[in-house]
Amino acid sequence: MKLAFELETYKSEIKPTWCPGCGDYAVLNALQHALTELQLEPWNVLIVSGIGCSSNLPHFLSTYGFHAIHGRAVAVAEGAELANPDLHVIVTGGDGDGYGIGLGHFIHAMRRNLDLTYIVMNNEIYGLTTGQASPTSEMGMKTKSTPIVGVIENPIDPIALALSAGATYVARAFSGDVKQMSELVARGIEHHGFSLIDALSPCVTYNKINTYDFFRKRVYDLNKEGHDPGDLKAAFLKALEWPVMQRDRIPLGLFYRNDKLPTYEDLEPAYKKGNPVTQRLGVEDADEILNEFL
Amino acid sequence: MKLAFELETYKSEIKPTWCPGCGDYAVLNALQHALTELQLEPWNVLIVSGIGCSSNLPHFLSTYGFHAIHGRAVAVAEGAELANPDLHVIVTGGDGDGYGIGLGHFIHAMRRNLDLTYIVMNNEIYGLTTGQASPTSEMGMKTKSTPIVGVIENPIDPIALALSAGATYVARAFSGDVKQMSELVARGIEHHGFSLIDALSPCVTYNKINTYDFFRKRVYDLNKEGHDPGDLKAAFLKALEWPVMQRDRIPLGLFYRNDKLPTYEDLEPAYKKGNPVTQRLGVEDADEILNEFL
Amino acid sequence: MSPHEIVFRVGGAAGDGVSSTAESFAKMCARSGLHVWTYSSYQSVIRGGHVWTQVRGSPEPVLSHGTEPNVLVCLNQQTMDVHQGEVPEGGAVVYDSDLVKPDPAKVRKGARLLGLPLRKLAQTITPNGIVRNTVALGAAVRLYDMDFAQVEAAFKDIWGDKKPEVVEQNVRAAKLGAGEVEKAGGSLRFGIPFSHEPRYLMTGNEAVALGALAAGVRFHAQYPMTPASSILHWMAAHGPAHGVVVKQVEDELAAMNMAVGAGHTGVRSMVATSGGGFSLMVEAIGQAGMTETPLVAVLVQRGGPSTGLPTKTEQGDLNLALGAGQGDWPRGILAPRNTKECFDLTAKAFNLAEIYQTPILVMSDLYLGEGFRTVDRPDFNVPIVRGMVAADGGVAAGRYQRYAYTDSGVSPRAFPGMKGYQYTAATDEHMENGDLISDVLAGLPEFVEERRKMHEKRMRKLEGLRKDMPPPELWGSPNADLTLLHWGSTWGPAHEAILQVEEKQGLHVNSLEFPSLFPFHAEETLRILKEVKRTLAIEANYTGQFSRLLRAETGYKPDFSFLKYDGEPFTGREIAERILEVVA
Amino acid sequence: MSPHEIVFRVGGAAGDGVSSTAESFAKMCARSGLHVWTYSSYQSVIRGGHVWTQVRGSPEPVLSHGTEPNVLVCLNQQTMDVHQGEVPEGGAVVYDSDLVKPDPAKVRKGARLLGLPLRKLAQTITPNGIVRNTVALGAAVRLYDMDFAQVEAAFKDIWGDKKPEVVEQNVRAAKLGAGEVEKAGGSLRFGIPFSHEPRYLMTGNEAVALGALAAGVRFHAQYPMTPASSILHWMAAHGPAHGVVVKQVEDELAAMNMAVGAGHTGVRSMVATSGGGFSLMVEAIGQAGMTETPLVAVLVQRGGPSTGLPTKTEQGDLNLALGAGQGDWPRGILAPRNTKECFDLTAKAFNLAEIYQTPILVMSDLYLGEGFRTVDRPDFNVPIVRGMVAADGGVAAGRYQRYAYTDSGVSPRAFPGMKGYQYTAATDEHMENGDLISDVLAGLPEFVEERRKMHEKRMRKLEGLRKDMPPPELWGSPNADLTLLHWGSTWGPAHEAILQVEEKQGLHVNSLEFPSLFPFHAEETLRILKEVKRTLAIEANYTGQFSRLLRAETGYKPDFSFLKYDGEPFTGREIAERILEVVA
Ligand SMILES: Cc1ncc(C[n+]2csc(CCOP(=O)(O)OP(=O)(O)O)c2C)c(N)n1
Ligand SMILES: Cc1ncc(C[n+]2csc(CCOP(=O)(O)OP(=O)(O)O)c2C)c(N)n1
Ligand code: SF4
Ligand code: SF4
Ligand SMILES: [Mg+2]
Ligand SMILES: [Mg+2]
Repeated sequence: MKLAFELETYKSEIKPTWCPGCGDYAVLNALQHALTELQLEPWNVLIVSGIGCSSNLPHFLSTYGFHAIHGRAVAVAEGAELANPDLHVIVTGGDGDGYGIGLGHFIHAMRRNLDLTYIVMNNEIYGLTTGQASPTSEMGMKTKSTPIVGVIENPIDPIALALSAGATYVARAFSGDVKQMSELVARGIEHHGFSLIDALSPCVTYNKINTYDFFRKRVYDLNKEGHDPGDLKAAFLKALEWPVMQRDRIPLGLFYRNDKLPTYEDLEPAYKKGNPVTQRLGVEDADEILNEFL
Repeated sequence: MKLAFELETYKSEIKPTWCPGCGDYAVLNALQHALTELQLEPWNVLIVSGIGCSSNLPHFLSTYGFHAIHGRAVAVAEGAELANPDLHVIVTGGDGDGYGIGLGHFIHAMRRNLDLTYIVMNNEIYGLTTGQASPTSEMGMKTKSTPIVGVIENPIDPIALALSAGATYVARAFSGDVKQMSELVARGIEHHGFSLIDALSPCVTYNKINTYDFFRKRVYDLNKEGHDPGDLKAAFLKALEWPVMQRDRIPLGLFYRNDKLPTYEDLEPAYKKGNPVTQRLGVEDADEILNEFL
Repeated sequence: MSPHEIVFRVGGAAGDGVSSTAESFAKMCARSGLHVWTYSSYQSVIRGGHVWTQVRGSPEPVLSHGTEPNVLVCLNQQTMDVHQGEVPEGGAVVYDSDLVKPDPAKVRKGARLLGLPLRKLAQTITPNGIVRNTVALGAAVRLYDMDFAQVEAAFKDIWGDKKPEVVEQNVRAAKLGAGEVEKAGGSLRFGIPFSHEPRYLMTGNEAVALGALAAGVRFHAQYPMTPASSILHWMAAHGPAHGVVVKQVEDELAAMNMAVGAGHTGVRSMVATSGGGFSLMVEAIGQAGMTETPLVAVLVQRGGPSTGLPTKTEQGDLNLALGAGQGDWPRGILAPRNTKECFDLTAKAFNLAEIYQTPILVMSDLYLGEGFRTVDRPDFNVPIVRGMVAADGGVAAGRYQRYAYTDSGVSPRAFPGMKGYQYTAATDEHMENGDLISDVLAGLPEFVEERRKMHEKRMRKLEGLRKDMPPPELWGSPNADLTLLHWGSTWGPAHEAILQVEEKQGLHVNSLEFPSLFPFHAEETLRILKEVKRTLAIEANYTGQFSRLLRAETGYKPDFSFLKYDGEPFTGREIAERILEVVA
Repeated sequence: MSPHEIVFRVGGAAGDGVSSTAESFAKMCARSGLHVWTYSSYQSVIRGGHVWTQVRGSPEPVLSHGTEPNVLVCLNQQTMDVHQGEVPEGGAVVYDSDLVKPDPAKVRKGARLLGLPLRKLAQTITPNGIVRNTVALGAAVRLYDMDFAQVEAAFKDIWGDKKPEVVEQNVRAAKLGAGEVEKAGGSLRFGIPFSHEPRYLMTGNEAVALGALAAGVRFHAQYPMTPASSILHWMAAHGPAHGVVVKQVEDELAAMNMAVGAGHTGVRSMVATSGGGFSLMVEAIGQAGMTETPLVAVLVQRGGPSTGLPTKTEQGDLNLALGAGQGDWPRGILAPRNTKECFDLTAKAFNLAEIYQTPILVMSDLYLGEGFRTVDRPDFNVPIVRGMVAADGGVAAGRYQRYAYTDSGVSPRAFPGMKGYQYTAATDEHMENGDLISDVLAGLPEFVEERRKMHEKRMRKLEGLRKDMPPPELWGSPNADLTLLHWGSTWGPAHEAILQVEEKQGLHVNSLEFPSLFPFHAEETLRILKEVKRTLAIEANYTGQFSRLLRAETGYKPDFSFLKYDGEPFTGREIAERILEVVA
């Protein structure tokens, strides 16, 4: 069967500007595969990003894109999704963007269970600003901004936060395994509700600790080890494994999925009048509105 | 034994301006008791708050206070604590202030494990702005800003977030039990590291659902039921009980405490030169600094 | 001297129901055919403190809430202490005689003292005495000789069919109060003519919300903040039925960024806040300027700086609005002068935002935003102009140029969902097709040129925008000795002062007013200013922010100024006094 | 014509090590006793794109990075394509002959083409050829007849004792390059006199950090953002050893709020950012104004609007700085013109912040902040004036009045920890003792008065502050035909242009410059402007933000303007051209 949209269809004219070897290539690739698998019409997909190396991603796709300001991608995406719930809105960006400056929006969006997919290219460093500590940088890591004793803050545990905040699809992928990643992304896009994919995506230029090798030695597929994504409590315990409890084994895969909860869109009363983008403007019943003021 | 500082010592000239019956009176009271128990010198205590009914609290104490802007109390407090680690810095404020607009600072502060105590007067409503939904408002709750179908977002679970973020002292108290609250607050202040006390503090004016009665019917002391605050995983499971899992039983008490981790202050290299506030200004060794530029 | 108008003031502590009592009374006045204007003085606390509301009602159009109350209701002692000396001869002071004592030395001669056991009377109706204020209200109604039918109608309106017993209790309570007046001298015999042709009564904030609804707003994001909160409240209650997604979000950063996302998809999108919240929107509104995203931002000013005086009025956020966002980007600033303009200019803002694909600010303030005023029936039939949109349904030939260079600076928009127009909007500097200049091209000679052209394209929009913004307006006699310069809510008291000095002192004063502030109509303003004699700038802020803008744009410096920054709105009387000082 | 100065340009892709090569070269120049000025053109990407850095070195003081390079090093083809035509007669184009091909038609007559197999040569030293750029560097050193001792010294400085093998490899690589030059015609024989008295070389950002350190900063909070990041980097590496708590925090809101908290406790506190980050500080800086908390905010401008041109220069954030924060509050804005002033004015800012207990902004830009310049040895012995502090160790008699009314508007500060001075600082309007006006008292007659007094007290500080801010300075011949008006980093190119038109065209041009922008020295400026003939305002932004400020403050409108907004810094040459246009 010939596909309506080939992988190539989703590529833009622009060649990615990332450093050779950057983990973000794999994320782009995985996303393209997921879009191809789902056969989404490129004009009905909106990719929203913040600012960072990773946040350049929308330019490399042939979908619609919004390359917003640093840390606000999720909020911009929420606005777009609420205004036009028929779009497939996907948020992409970095760990600094999403777990650092954007942390508040990230958590509030999850508790809304909006039908968004958020892929965080987590390289545990600030890439575009040339190598400062990020909220996921490991304790002790020396960077341009922590040159003396290294990082002295506990890293963010995005999986645990997402579970605490009410995300209904929570996964972790690794740029070393595009196949698993595109599978997790595709299921995330399909999922009815907020899906987070924490994508471990090495920065080959500024993070000499959390390299491909570092991850290859440590990752394992939690689903293959029998984790049940329907079990929220088990998901929490898995979330704590890394980086909270230890540094040796890093679970990848689907931590949690719950399809039974209503999304924000399901509950929003305004949609009774249809998709806001396609509604006729103007007011039909001015009298009814104005009578209140008499 | 005569105390150096009586309860009265900690009271300011200003009578609290809260509505009669407001839960915040109990929090003020508990805090005064805790200060009295610990015999902290009022001039070495700095209470930082944001904006909200609850955030008026510093004015009612005879300590130093900083009544900051909405949502930024934690950040202001971090600056004060870092600049003068000899102060006892206590943050007080509302659920909107801390878990809503201030959520990012809240979580980042906890992952730093700064030696701060944060008391959130959680009334599940915006009091000062006359009754809009707060991030802890229950699903379905009708407020001025959610008048049609009620709140359609999952409430924040501050305990789970705090545990995910690395807070090392996490407790919940209730304005209906000042004794327990002042005990939890006192231990929190003593605790070496970040302590959160989520204080359920009914707003008698705008929240007609989460009343004293509502809580009285549901709260129980988790420590009396055998919960071990040393067990992080168990703490998580307790955290999820309410508001994530059910609405019937609300655990109060100490969820988690870990005294073994270093605080931010323990790790900060600048303190080798002493407390920044008392250091001599100016530079001793200009040559050493300048040689780098030759 | 009978005043022929109502100036009703009720005061008590927060929680005493002062403002709802006053609102009911205002509604009764409007239903009786009067022109109404209210002002509420309150504080940033939920219980306690001293709050009062004044309702002015007149058969003639009114321009301010007036000064001396001819009926004052004191629900507590503090109200008596603070206000008792203000009631003029012929007026009345109604008070709860069980709680409150007047000081006869302070009450003016000829003002009637009317102590009523309000709570006890109320308790004859409901044991908790909750209708206490209504007893006082009934007294006022009787004092002014108002028709009781309006009382009943107003209560029905407020509680509706759902609570007939409450309506009935209140009507009875009002009658009790009226009866007491009867016993104690009857009405004040002002002889106010009531037409009983009901007028529309609303706040500036409600008018803004209505204007937005009329213009087809479909997304509204807000975080509560005094004095903008009632926009959210009204929208949340009424918007969804009209298909408007209304969201209280986590903070003002989210509100603005969500509005940008919504605007990007093609809906009419809006935020509302006060200065503190707007401060948090500063980065994101620049993002809208750069991505050429239309949206409307309503900024209802209050007393600053910082948290300041949350419940008081000021016009101190103009510098903030002018400077919001790093770098230069094209913005429009509208400043409604009155309730009607809150409706009209908000509706207009949506058109301008979409025509010029850039954020339009609507700046009002607490006095205008929260005060109730009667207005003519707003015309919902506002023109809806959506600006240039790429051939809908068609497919772009070659790559779509979202930011195509045009003479007007405006390029046809496409919305996500339109097949063949895919592009990425970016806050980095970009080319016509949206591709970045900043990432690998910045600094190369041809892209230095590209940047210049794109920046000029964006900024060129200001020329068209200026032409479409309402120009300055000279109001009053053409050959005046003095011209007042002002903006926003000062309109009412300024006009009142002009009429007053004309009537009383025979002075000719007019006023030059600015329903739009940016882009500034410099030429037009200068042309007008060349014709006027002397000028007095009137602003509710310390540094004269508008006067600075005027001078920056035209070089013109007002001869005199009257700056007020104590949180209270201007009154016609004090402006008149300042006029006299200046022309003396 | 031998130029007697070095204008060295090296270009390649991001990741090619262009800027570190240029930095090493700049260091060698400075060590050789030259005055140095660099400019780096780069993009917002980590690998790829086209980046180049120019290093100008001269025995005479320099005022810009110059224009045409007399040695150009091309590490890739694009550099050749873009720059080959710029090397004048007598200069040389060095390039990697295995990768890069010149276009003889584009290379100017008399420019020497020096193709070297850079990578291959480098691979003779290390297999990965990592020292490739150093080979080219060595060639340049030889072309300019520089002393090889400085090369070795510079490398030792950079890699220190820790990596002697790296130093040794680089020295060998440089010698290889020099040897190749020898074979191909030897040096360019510019005859530049090298004094070998080393000069201090630093960026404006480093000078800011040094100034802060000298002034006793003890808390620095920052979130990385180009072009301000290097302040954080320097501070993080050097601050803690001097007792400075240096924190990269979660966002700029946190940075400013933490700085407020730190300033409140009595330490000297600071933030640094660029326009986008400053936009996020807008609410919190107003908080510092209201609570009267001293702090220093460094704003290093880049190309806007929004994310804009992150790696390009602009002076487009003045409106933002002037309007930051709702309402009126007293702020000071300093604008260093050069590297020395980055040090001096930052140090001064701390004194002003503490004397006036309010935030002081230091505004610089990418060109000044990131460019390396030689300076005289900064004098760390800066005066430290901490302003009024409540009797330390004593106990306040009665309740301490943190915000006591004073003529200067400044009230004695107390710090948490001082016994007996406890008070609560509040962002709500407050009384002398810090108690709130806003919560139960606002609107009561005596508190309307109190508010007015407190607001006036705060704003009164501007008078003293103005006197203490550096006044405008008229530079150049007293009776000029044209006066340039400018601020910030335009200083260098403007002076260069003035000297140029004086020398070449015999024109008399001077310049009026503004090391402080707010509070504005209106009287002094007008006094000077009355004496000058015609004026040309030069600004790196679209709308002439400084000219607007000037006009708002004085009514004066410059006769001509030269606005540049393409992200590139002004060059002396283009200013000179504009001068000629204007006086023609
Ligand atoms: C308000 C604001 N602050 C700072 C910046 C500068 N900045 C750009 S990208 C970035 C961080 C990038 O890190 P991350 O989000 O992890 O993305 P990465 O480059 O690692 O993919 C920062 C701090 C900005 N653009 N805006
Ligand atoms: C930036 C900003 N946005 C909004 C406000 C208005 N505001 C003041 S208090 C408050 C919320 C209060 O709720 P909470 O923090 O829960 O405190 P409570 O009054 O319930 O104790 C809001 C939204 C503000 N002061 N500043
Ligand atoms: S700097 Fe790091 S994150 Fe950025 S493109 Fe290069 S490898 Fe990727
Ligand atoms: S409104 Fe609610 S939170 Fe505020 S003082 Fe009253 S009871 Fe307390
Ligand atoms: Mg990153
Ligand atoms: Mg609350």
